[in-house]
Amino acid sequence: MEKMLMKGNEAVGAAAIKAGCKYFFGYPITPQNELPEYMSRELPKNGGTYLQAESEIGAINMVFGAAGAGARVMTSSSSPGIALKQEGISYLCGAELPCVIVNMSRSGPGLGGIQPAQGDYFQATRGGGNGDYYTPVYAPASIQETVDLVQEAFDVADTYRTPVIILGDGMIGQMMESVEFKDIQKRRLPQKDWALKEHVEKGSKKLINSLYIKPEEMEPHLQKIFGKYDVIKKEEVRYEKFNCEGADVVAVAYGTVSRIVRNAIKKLEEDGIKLGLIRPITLWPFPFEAFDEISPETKAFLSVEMSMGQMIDDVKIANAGRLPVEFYGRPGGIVPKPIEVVDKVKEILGGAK
Amino acid sequence: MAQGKVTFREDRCKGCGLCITACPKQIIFLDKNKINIQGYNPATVEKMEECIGCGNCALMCPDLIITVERF
Amino acid sequence: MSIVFERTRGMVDMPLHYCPGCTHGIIHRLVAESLVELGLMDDAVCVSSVGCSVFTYNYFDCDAYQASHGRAAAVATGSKRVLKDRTVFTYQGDGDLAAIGTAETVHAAARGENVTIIYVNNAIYGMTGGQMAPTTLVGQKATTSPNGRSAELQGYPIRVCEMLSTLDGTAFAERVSVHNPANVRKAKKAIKKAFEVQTAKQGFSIVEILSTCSTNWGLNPTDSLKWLEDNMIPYYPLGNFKTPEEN
Amino acid sequence: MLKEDRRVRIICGHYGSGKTEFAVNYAVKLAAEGGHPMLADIDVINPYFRSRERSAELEKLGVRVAASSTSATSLDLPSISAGVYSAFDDHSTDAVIDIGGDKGGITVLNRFSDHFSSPAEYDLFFIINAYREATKNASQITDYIDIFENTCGLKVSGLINNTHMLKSTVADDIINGYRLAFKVSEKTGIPLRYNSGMSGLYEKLPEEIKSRFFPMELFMRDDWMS
Repeated sequence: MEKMLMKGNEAVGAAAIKAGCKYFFGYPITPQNELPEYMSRELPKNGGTYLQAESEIGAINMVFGAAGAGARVMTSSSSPGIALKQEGISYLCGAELPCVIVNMSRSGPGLGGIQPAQGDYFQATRGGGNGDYYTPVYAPASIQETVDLVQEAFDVADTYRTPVIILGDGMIGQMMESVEFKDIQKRRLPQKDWALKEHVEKGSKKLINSLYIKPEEMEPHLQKIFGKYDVIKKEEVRYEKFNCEGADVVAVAYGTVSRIVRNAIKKLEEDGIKLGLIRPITLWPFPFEAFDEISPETKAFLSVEMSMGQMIDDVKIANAGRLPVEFYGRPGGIVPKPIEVVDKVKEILGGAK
Repeated sequence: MAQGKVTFREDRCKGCGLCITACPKQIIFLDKNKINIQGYNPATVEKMEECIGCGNCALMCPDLIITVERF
Repeated sequence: MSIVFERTRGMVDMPLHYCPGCTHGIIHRLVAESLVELGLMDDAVCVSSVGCSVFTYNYFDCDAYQASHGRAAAVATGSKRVLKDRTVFTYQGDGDLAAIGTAETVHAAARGENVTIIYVNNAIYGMTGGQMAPTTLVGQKATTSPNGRSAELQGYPIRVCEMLSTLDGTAFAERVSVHNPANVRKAKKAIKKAFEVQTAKQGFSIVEILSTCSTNWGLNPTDSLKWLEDNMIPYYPLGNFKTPEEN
Repeated sequence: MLKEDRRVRIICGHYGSGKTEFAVNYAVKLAAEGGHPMLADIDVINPYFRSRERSAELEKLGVRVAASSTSATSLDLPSISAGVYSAFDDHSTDAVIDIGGDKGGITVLNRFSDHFSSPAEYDLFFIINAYREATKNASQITDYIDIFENTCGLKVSGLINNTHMLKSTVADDIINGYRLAFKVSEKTGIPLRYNSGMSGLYEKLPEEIKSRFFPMELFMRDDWMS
């Protein structure tokens, strides 16, 4: 496929179809509507089914039904809609069902606003539903990366029997960029022998379930799930480290904000200041290892977020008290300008060098 | 009139008595002299010769413990 | 000597967890017998709900899901869209279906989702201890309507079959009861018909079965049957509300 | 050059083709040429990247902006301002109407149908970007044009080749788009009105494109965007 221009939301749809997604259960909410619209148009052409649910809750439970039947399935929403899906996400985790859930996040709490925000970091990485669970969370920073990660997400979901979240801020959903559909490295995926099949094998009653009423059964169930999490933490952590060697300050930023930080890096270079960037691509598992090697020149970490400060908690855990951890955030739907980051870095360093 | 025979899977009986209400011959009763392994008085029939094999008792049994035969 | 009645092979041979005299057991049996007699048992997919019937998946000898509270119709939708040739049914109580799951139920019906809903209405929340249900009768006492349900304060009970039969997507809706052998026979006919509607891909089918709750009604099992007949049937009239036209 | 166009210029196209960027540039240029431009943003499709986000800048450059009846630029209610009527009714304005993408976008135009006066007053410009999935070849584009014309009852009166790859656009991209737009023009008889592109690319273009080149500045994309 040649290079073309795509809006983030439609690129997610195209990537999902390329990854073999056959079912999509949607519900409208800004700023992700182009995705269900794209799927309603394109999935039937590719032998799939698009269904608009009565609510986000309906949609995520339809995902539960389809995932339990072994299908590659996706749903998407934006922040308040993802909040509604949390019940279902918890059940999907409990029943170990693979699926991909897209959040093109906007500002909150409450109805918030429709402009891009990163206030769903906690919701995505700490589990917004009940109980002990995590979900792998990918945070793409460009439409090309979105296309690559969506395809990867389906494989990761199937490999570990877990829901996987794509956390793009609204800007990733709405922005237009050039993309190319490369054939991604396919994983060797396990058979879905646990799933309900169209043709029943006699004497093999299958159950899709998250209910373990006896504590002595629930505990090993959770230990098994967390065993998988240990593997995910070892195998699936992804991040990018840029310009960190000898950096005066190392910024930590994901998604759209990481692009702004890159721009700030260039601007700061003109003033002789070296700003590094750690860009988590997986928010869970968080790339703690990226913080292991810090140059002696580095004076502080700077978490830059489109929120009041959520990822900063993980940055502090990763930093383990070694350096000051500073914060710059624009919440509420405001996209920070590179110059604001430049000014913050200069402030940390006590003015221009 | 047809002759019937009912068999109770006694250990599964919960002694709820719904079969008693359904029996047109009123021959089922809870055996107060007996306690099953669950600790209930199980349902039983003494005058089996009066059973007509209608199956009503089994229809009303919520625990699927009744088998009905007719001859 | 011939066997007129024996345990259906559609149910796993294990004791049911229901209280003595709870008519859930009768309804389970009718569902299993219907599926076996229609030759659908092996292909069936049961979606269990939350409420007293939460363990339904253990009892039916077929594949199953355990759905979250109220969402069984949505789970069934997702499942049936993938497993188009299997017989997908939910088994839900009145709290699950007619309170928290109202939206999922109404919209599955409106879409004409080709699934069968087995809806057990006993006018009370059994699992959580006898609270007022969306189907609790006016005047009926429950732990959250201690003086009896008041229409002024708590509104009116929902007649699900009547409501759903107004929707074009609903192909079959019938209300039955299991308070005596004659009605148990009729209930089975309705359940069988509902599954046949699904097999014929005619759309959404629901059977509402009036059921008892001796424990939370505070009546012995025999008196419960009588209470159902005297109090529930007048408000929830039995009968067919919708059936596909024969062609 | 722009004054040769008809008084009400409606900018339509596949979403993501660059309609808004073109509309904003067009209005600014009209102001510079001494016109009285009014930019009516009736995009109810996109929540971001709408011309109303740039109202303040545009007003400074002499462009009147009418969009939503609410003052918030970031609202996803349609709430079209009644001020948009003046684009149609006030014959002293040079109107530029920026609509949302695709059929959904052009459908909105119908609610103004009783304000359409003589067809001679309208230009319906169709934006072509050859790098968009649904407008890669001539038959896809003519299908789009048919759907648009049937939806709003107006005829597409001009094609705009706005083929680009954002900031990485090179002259060849514009040339490729020109060939495609030219083919559509031959097939449909609709004139190719402009070839738009970043002003810096002008020197690298062949003469036939230069003559109808519409130089653009990026109003809608922040400097960190690609």
